[in-house]
Amino acid sequence: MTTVHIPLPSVLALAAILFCIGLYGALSKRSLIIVLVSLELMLSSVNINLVAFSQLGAFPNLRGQVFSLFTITVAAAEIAVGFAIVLAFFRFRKSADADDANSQKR
Amino acid sequence: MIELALILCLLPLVAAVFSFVLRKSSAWLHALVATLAMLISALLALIVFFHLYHRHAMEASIHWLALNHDFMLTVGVRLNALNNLMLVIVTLVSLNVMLFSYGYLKTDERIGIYYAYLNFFAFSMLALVMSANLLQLYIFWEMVGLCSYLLVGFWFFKNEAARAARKSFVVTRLGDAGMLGGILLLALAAHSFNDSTQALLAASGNLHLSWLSQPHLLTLAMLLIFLGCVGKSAQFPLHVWLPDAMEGPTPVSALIHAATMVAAGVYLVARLYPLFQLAPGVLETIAYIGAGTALLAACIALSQRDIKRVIAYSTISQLGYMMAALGIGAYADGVFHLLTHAFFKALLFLAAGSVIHALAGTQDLFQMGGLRKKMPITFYTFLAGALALSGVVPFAGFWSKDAILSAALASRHYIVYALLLIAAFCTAVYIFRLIFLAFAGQSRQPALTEHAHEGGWEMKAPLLFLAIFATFAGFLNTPLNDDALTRYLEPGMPMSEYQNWPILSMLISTLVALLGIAVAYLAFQRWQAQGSPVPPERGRPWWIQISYRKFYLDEIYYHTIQRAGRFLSMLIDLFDRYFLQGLVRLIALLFYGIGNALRMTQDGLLQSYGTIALAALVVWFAIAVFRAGGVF
Amino acid sequence: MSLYSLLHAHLGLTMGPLSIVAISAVLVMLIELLLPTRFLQLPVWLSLLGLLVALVDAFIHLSQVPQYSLHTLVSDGLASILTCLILLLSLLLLLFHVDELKSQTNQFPREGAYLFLFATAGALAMVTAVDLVTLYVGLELLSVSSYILVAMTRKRLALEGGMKYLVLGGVGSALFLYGASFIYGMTGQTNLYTIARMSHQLWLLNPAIVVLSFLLMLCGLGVKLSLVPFHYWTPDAYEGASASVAGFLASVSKSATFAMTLRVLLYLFLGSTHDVFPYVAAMAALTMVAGNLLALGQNKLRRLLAVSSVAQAGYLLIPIALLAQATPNTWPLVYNSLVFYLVSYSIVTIGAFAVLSILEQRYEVQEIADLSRLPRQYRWLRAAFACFLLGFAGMPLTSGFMGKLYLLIAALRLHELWLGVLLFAVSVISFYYYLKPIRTMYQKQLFTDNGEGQAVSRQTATQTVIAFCVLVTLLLGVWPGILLQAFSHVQWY
Amino acid sequence: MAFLLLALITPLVASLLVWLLPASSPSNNVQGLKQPHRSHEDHFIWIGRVAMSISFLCMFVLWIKMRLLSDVYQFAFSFRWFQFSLGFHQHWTLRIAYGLDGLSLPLFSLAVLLGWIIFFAVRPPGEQIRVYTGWMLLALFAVMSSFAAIDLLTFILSMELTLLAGFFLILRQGKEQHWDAALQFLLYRGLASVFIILALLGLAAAASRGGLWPASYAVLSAVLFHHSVPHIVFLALFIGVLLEEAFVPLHSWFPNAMQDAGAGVAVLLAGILTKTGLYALIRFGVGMMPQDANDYRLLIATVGIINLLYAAFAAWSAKDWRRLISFSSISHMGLALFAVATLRQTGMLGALFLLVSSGLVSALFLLTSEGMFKRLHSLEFSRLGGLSKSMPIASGFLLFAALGSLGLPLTSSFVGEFQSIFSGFAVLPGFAFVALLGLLLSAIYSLNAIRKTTFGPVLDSTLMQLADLRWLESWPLAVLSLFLLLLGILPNPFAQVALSAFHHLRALGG
Repeated sequence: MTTVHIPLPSVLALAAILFCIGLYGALSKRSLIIVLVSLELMLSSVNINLVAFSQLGAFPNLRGQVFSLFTITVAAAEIAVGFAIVLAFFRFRKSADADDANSQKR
Repeated sequence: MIELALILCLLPLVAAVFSFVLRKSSAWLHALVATLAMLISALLALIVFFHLYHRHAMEASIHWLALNHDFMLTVGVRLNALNNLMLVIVTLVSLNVMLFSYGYLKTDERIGIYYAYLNFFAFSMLALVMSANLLQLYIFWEMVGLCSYLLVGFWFFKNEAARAARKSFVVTRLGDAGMLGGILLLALAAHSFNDSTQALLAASGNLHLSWLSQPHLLTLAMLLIFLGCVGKSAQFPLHVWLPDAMEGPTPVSALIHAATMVAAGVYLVARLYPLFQLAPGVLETIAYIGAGTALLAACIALSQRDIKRVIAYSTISQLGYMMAALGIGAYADGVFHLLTHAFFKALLFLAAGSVIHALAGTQDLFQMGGLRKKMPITFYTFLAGALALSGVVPFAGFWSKDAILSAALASRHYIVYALLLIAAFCTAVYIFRLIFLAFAGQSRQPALTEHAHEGGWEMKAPLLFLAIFATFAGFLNTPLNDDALTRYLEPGMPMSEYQNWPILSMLISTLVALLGIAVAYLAFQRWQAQGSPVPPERGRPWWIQISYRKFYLDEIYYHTIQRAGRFLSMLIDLFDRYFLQGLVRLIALLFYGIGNALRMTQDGLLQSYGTIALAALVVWFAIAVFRAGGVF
Repeated sequence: MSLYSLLHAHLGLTMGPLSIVAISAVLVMLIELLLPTRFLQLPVWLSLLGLLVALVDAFIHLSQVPQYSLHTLVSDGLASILTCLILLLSLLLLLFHVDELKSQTNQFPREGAYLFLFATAGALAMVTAVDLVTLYVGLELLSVSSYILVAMTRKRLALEGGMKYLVLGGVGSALFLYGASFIYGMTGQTNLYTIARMSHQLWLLNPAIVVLSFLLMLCGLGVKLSLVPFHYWTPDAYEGASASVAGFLASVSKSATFAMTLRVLLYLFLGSTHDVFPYVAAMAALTMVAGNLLALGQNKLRRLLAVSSVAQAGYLLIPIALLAQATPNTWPLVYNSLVFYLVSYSIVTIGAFAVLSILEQRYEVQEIADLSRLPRQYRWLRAAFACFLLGFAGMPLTSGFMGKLYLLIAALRLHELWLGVLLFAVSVISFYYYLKPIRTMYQKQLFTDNGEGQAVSRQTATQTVIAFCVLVTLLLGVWPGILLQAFSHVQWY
Repeated sequence: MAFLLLALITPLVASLLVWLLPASSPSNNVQGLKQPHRSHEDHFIWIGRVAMSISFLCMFVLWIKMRLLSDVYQFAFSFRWFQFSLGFHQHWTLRIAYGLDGLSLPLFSLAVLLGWIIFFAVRPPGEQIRVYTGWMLLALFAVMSSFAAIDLLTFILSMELTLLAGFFLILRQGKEQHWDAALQFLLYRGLASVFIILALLGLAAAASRGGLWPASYAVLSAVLFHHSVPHIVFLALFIGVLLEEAFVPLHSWFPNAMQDAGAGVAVLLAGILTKTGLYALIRFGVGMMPQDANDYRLLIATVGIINLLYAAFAAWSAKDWRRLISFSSISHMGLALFAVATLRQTGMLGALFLLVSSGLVSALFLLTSEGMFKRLHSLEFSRLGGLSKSMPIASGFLLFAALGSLGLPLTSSFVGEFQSIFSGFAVLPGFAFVALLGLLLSAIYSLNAIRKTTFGPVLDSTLMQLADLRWLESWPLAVLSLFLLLLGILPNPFAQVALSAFHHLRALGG
């Protein structure tokens, strides 16, 4: 079994890129589904960070992995709620676009 | 004596309160109370005068106000030669005016108020001349101004009266503001408001401030105080209020605007003479302003049509004589002229009042004529006053005016002398012009003069009484009785050095006066005899027009000072209303606008919310990078 | 973990109220599931009972010595005081939630009751936890429950508001978490106390990362706290939610998040306070100014209150910003002023929303101008609303004045005077919009008698809540000593 | 102490009473019907009258019991209130503390007197009596309490309370456009109190020793006398005072509020509320930061003189009485500010006299013109003229007020004016010469207004038929005039009391 040594900075960079993609998607996409997925992406990048730190960080320990477990669970709950709201919204408007959620615009 | 003085001063106040409270009661009651009070006051004044004739001054004060921990202001009474003399003058003239007023105003329904004001004036004037210190003097100085304001505006429903009242107050107030400044400066330097203390300090050269040495301080303060006198005594350039003040009832003109209040300026200069003497420049100024005013007013008086205005300008002119006298150093002569003038000018005004009363309010000289036969007493008393005014031997004015003229010669103030001499000529001309126009010849408005008749005894008695004074008061101070008044006023002074001059000076001034009368006779008696119609308003020769329009001084003031003031106030008003308020609104709108602009970003779109949040995030990080300066 | 250590962990002290609330939440959820629909109110009353028990428990343990259990939970001053506050606020909110349920015009879902409890449990976790993991779980528990609460009525505005809240809130959580992950990476720890001990070294070794994670966490929390410019969800969510939920967001959620922000930022960045906390000051200033300006032109009452809560968040951020200059000697000042203002602000907010709920249900008041429809015999209601608005504005005799004064004193004491000055300056601007409704209510020519308004059942519970809030507002305004005196004995950390 | 407490607490209790008593149900007043003369809310105003009468009587007792030449606070009492914790073992203990000295007693009395007069002279429309009485009593309590306070927070809270009460009074009592006026009042004075609060906190911080902040005036002035305070503190106070006192160019709220306010409110505004600012300047600026006040002497004097002239000119071109009154008040306050700048005992006395007499004069002006307004429904000069004919008594009072305003001797204004200028000549002669101009300008605008109102020909026949003031309307005016005269003729008792507050200025060479 060969251990592949991936340097920490690369992993962090991957996480950062993922995070930025997620951030961009969450904040600018029209489709609510994509927005929710982007949110998930951001949380995933955090998970990568945590796991990477727990293995390759200055003080490797298991806390990071435990933390990421919590994160995954909470993210699932959040996304579930998100989809429920999107669904209810869809029933109203027959649309899942964020553009249509603009009752403020008069 | 102090108690007597207090009583004589407070009696009119009591009468004033009486008249004010019972202002609805009948006219004779007010007149009776006022006259009685004034009679007692006059008697007391005479008692005080004679009792203290040969003695030193008396003074008594009580605490009034603490200015700080070691400066206590006092109020009190001072009785000295000058003050006692003034008390006598004021009470005597007042007595006559009080009586005369009843005849003049008994049909007016507000006579109660009138007497209240008049009595209050008498009180204030008496208190003024008895004041022990300058602040107290200033207080009553303002009080007499107030009474003048109220009495000029007595017939407030006439627009002219309302304006004249305001003008009289405001113009004199201008002088008073300066005067207050002067008084405060003196007091600050002397640490006392008492003028004798100040004079003592000044004499020893210890009157100065941290920022002003004694000569400068004295010059400044005395100039400022003189400004007050200029305002009150209607000297050029603040004389414009006095002719307008003739809108008041004529007895008021006699008392306030001829005999007493307007003389207060002269009185003040006389009172502060020790201080003025230490500021020779100021005295020179006073002399020239006085002489100039005397001539200027006399010239204006030459062409006026309104009987009261002629006399008013005459008053200004005579006050100029007094000021000039004080200015050239003839202290006693100035006061002497004040005394004689008080009597003969009050007489002239009361007589004029009698005429106006007889003609139901007409004051235009050109509509009168031929009144001599209808109103003999008025005519003869007026004539006595006119002769006194013109300075014909042996009437009162002759002695006092001549004393001034000769003093001017003696002190080598030749310009002053010349000015005063020309003024004397004009004086004779205008007053006899008045006599010829009003009393001589035939009536030009028969309908008007038909029913003219003398007033009742209450009007005749004061005329006669004053006529006696106008005729004989001059003998108080003649070479014949060794200048009694001068020695009374200036006990320590050596005999004047102009002993050689009087005869020549007397001759010149008598000649000038007679010449004036002759000119008036030639110009107006003939014209009057022709029975010419009332001349029109327009079409005068320009040199008469200039005099008639008072050298356009009113217009000049109106178009410069008054206009400028109004303009400035309008400007400030506009600035305040539009610029400042607008600025405030602008700032409010700015906030509101920014708020609204921010609110615009709240457009309900998730993406725009997100974009802004993202942008903010980026900005924060950018700031962090720059702030850390190389951390990133 | 041995049984021994568990026994000595004082769990009852540190997580007593939390567990009571959590357990009752689960119970209520189950009961609600099994209950026939006609027992509309039972779940709410049960929830109320649960909260009450928790509150009593919290009060009983209030003056105990701070305890630390499981390396996760503490019962220090901040935790216990905030626990009491949050429970009290939830209690009040649920009380007027009862009336919302009763109102027939409003077909209200029953789920509200236990969702409130879950959210409260989350809030309690946020104030008692000292571990990043627990804090995060608490934060999410609160947030997720709040998303549902906002969208619960399934009206269009509610759904939109809920969605915006969810998306932005999710981003906020992610930002916070991302920042936290770096902290973990550098220290290998998630416990705040442990990290606090290392924070000096941390700053010396990795200043860039520290700043990065600080900003990430600040912005993440900023979304939850509705700081400008992450506040955009606030007006929409407040407008969509029912009054009690909006009140919940503005009071409970905000109190818990502020307490957490204070604790987290202080502990994590203890070694670099001078360098990172100025960002908080800038954010506070921005929020105060923009929040107040935004409110100037608002015509809708709901949105007005929402934007005003943004502005108030700016005020509340001041004490945290002051940590830049504070020393351990002056920390109590920061804690005191923050908590005092939190109490004052939360009570006033709940009162205002309670009044608003009556107004909306009876008179369909939406805009400020609608306030003139209030019949004149409702002078107590008007007076109460005026009192709350004045409390927001910081007028004397209300708690808001004392709160702001204390903030100013703290700013002065800690040499950040400009923040205090700005606070008072924008407060003056805020007079305009807080007093506009008052003016409309009291304009004399607009008084008309238009009867009772919509026929709704008596809102006794809401009225009780209003009365209580008025009382507290005035009491704290006249005699802030009762609270400050208590604070002076509190060991905050 | 008991009397001070009684004088203070009565309006507060009465105000609470008014709020707690049930509002009488509105009578069946259909809109458009005339108000009946006696209203169902009349008993409320009687509460106010009784309360203020009690305070009024207490005020006399205070004057009698005042010990002269003692610069400690008399009748003092205090309750421990609460403390702000400032850190570990550091706190700021605040008290509700009241007491009077030579500076506060005159102003306190002014507030009581005017409050008392207001309730007897002004009667708002029937529907508003309850609200009006409630707020007015509260406002009076607040302003009395801010004069009598001897603890910082007591002062701050009272000052803020005037803000609140004043806002509601203007809002509910205005004639038209009251929202704008009320809002301006609130914003300007709100900003003013921000600055003043800042300055006061700065004072407390500057005087702090070992983490303990003092709050009582006595301690503050004792500590601060030997220590310098940052200049910013004084500047903040000064700006606050400018706003509070409606000094140019921060004065716009004042004429606007005056324009629309009901008579009682206007008296409150012009007579009392605009006097708190200068009080604060004298109390805190001169009393606690004399060194800073000395450093900024020129600035203060300049602002004062500018105000004196600017407001006088603005009053000259005012087109109605209310505007004139407000600007004349500003003008007088400008002179008072100048007097304060001299930092001498005489100047302070002058400022105090000016404050009191400006309050009295404004009240007299306002109440008299209100008598005219009730009959004419206008106070614009263009609609007035020749009122002396039909309303001699009212005209008399108006004239008297004008004379008071132009500083005629024997009124208290004169005493204040000459003291101010006298003191000015000692230290700031150049300014004092300019200040003399004020004497002239005040005469111009006051008498102008008089000429346009009571003098001159009667404009139309309606003016001829006006009824004069009744006895009930005129006796409050007589009382005001009496006080104005009394202070002008016998100023010494007043001055002696006031002087006792300015011992410390001697150390500065004042």
